[in-house]
Amino acid sequence: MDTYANLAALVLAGLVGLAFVFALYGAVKLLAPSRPYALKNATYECGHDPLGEAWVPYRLQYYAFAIIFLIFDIETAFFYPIVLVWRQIGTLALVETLIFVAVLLVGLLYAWKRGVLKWD
Amino acid sequence: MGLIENAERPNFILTTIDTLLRWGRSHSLWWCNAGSACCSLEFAAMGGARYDMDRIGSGLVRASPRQSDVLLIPGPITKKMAPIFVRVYNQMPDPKWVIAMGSCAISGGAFRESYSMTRGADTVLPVDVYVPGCPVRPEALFYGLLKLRARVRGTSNIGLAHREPIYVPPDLPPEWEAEVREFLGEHEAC
Amino acid sequence: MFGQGLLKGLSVTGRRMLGKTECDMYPYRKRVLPPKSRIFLSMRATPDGKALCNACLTCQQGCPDNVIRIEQDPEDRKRAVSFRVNSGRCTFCGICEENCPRHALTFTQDFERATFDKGTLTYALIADGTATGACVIVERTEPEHPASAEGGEDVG
Amino acid sequence: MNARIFLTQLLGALGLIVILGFNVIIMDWWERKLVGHIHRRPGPMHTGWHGILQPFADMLKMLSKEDIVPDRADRLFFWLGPAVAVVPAFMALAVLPLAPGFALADIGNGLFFVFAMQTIMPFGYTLIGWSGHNKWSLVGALRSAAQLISYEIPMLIVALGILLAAGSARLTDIVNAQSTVWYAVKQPIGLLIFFITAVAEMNRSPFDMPEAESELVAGIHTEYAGMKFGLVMMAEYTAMLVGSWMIVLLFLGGWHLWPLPPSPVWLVLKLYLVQSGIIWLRGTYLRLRVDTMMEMSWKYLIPASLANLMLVGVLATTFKGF
Repeated sequence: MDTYANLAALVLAGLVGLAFVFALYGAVKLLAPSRPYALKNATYECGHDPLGEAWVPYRLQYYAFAIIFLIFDIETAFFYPIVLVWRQIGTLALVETLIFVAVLLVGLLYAWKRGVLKWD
Repeated sequence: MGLIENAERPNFILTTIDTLLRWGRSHSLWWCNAGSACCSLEFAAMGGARYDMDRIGSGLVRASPRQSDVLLIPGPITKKMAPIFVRVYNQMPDPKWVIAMGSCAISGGAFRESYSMTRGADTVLPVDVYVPGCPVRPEALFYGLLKLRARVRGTSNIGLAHREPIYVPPDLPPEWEAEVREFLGEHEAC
Repeated sequence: MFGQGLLKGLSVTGRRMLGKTECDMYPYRKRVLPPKSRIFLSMRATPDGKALCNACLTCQQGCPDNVIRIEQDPEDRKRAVSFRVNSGRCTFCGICEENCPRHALTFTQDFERATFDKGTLTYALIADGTATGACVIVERTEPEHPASAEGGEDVG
Repeated sequence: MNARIFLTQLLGALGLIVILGFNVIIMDWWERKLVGHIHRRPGPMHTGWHGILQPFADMLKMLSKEDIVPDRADRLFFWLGPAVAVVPAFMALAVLPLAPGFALADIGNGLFFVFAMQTIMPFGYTLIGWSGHNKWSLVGALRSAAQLISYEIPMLIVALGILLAAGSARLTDIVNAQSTVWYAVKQPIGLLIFFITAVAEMNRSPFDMPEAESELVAGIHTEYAGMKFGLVMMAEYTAMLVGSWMIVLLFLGGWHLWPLPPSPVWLVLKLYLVQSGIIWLRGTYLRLRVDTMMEMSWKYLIPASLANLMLVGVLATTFKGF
């Protein structure tokens, strides 16, 4: 029961936040002048004619970072339960986490050595 | 839509809202600095500790014209730059104002006789406030800003869209130069 | 030590943050400008309200920006009918003041000239032969540089 | 679930809106004031008493400013972007307690709910930057995404150290575990790393890569005018509130101030002290370059945070009272 109430509260908070944002949009619709024309709605490129497309393919490096991020993010998800019951397990938890972190650090070092972490 | 601008005639509610909005607008005029010449430095001095335009809420110089209210022309406009200024002005959201700062922006100043200069910002843009000086003292620009604030606060916006659009976008002609010359003929007097 | 500079920066800004501000509060208090600052032109006059200008046109000819327009009286060439200054073009270089053989032109320190109308930037120091409100009535003083008062003609 | 609980929760959610609005207004004014004093100028002065009405004037101006949607922009995402940035930050506020158990939803996984919501923020920023069809804002969006995911990891790992010490992910329990000694004293390295990463997660200077004015015109919100820009600012201030609230709850003892009885007053006081500290940083430091910033996270903060976690683990295994 309590869980459901909390869940409902969170959903409600999200909806109220959304309603707040759209209420502001509505107020802008009411109060603000609106005189669109082609020159005004053109893309701003420091006063020049917009040149070409903006939605272009971008660098692969972002992808490499995303992959490493995923690895570490999942790692924290794995850590989460063991950390919560750390005191009950004791030394065993410490040894296990140390091994896990060592494996991860090897991966990070590998990426470092391959130059993935260098942003240029 | 525009509740205020498209109103047929003023009534109590509209005038109250309009007064509130005018108060808000006049107390938060954000800049778009076109930075075309040296008066820009005096403008920077106005943001500094001695004069501090942030006192009256105009302290933010936005990099993008989309978020600014006042376009500052702190110097001469070359004929080559004129279409760019016009485009930047057009891409600012309404309501918007222009301040011409210094002799070059008012009439061409020392570069008046040059083949490559427009003679003043008002040949290409609808200037609201002219601030004379060479360079303009920060206080003088501050005074111009205060005048602009007074005008923003004092001008009713009700039914403005019916009377006239705030600014008719100039069609940028291919023969830009000829257009500017035509303008110059009208403004030669002053 | 690592991070020493970061802490030093924080301490500097922290002291600034707690210290006094250095603002002039412009519209409420006005700063006394330096005595030589050149802002807007005005015409000196004799105690009985006559302009000192004798329409010699030195200032108009010396002006690099064609700011000054003087109209001479056709009968009395030593009398200006109108003396107009277009401050929208002026670069405040001060050549007119230096050139003036009678020291009739001075610069005021009145900077509050921002306007909505470009036309009002042109103002008359002399209109219809009489000095206008832009004049500053002062006692006739001895010329500071007697040498320049002699030649008068073609200095610029 | 009955109507009474529903009404209470609705009132609570509206109260959160009030907190959000109050915080944005206070911080807008306070930031300009504080940065002004760092520059030895008074900041907003003539709009109300010491410029206190300045945020209202800004708000009214933004509301009455024309709302431009560029022709080539992706209209749906252009509208949705600010909402995606504001709403998760707002939902994170719902689980942050003001007093023991006094939150809209004091859930058992509060800490991780906040982190989950903070992970949605990069989506919002990326949408904002991408949808405008502008080159500057696209670069800003990509930088923002890369920065936010990079600083997410050390933040999470440091928070794991807190979980380890507290043994619970409920935020109320974590704060109550610090009734005598704060975790700031027990895990100072953790506090340092968490503070740095929290500032980076809020996109505040010196880590404000997404809106680097000197390089990208106005960064992700180059095309955003009027109130949409105001919403982006609101998202930033709300993220700042959430981030500093997390710092206060996890490290600075929440509502506890040791010799004095616990009270929400201390929490609010600490909250605004931390936010003032962040503004102080903004007034002091220069913006980091994008490559140094990324390398700082991956090469220094992540190994340091892992070392911190292991240190806390060793200490917790050795000393029972830690």
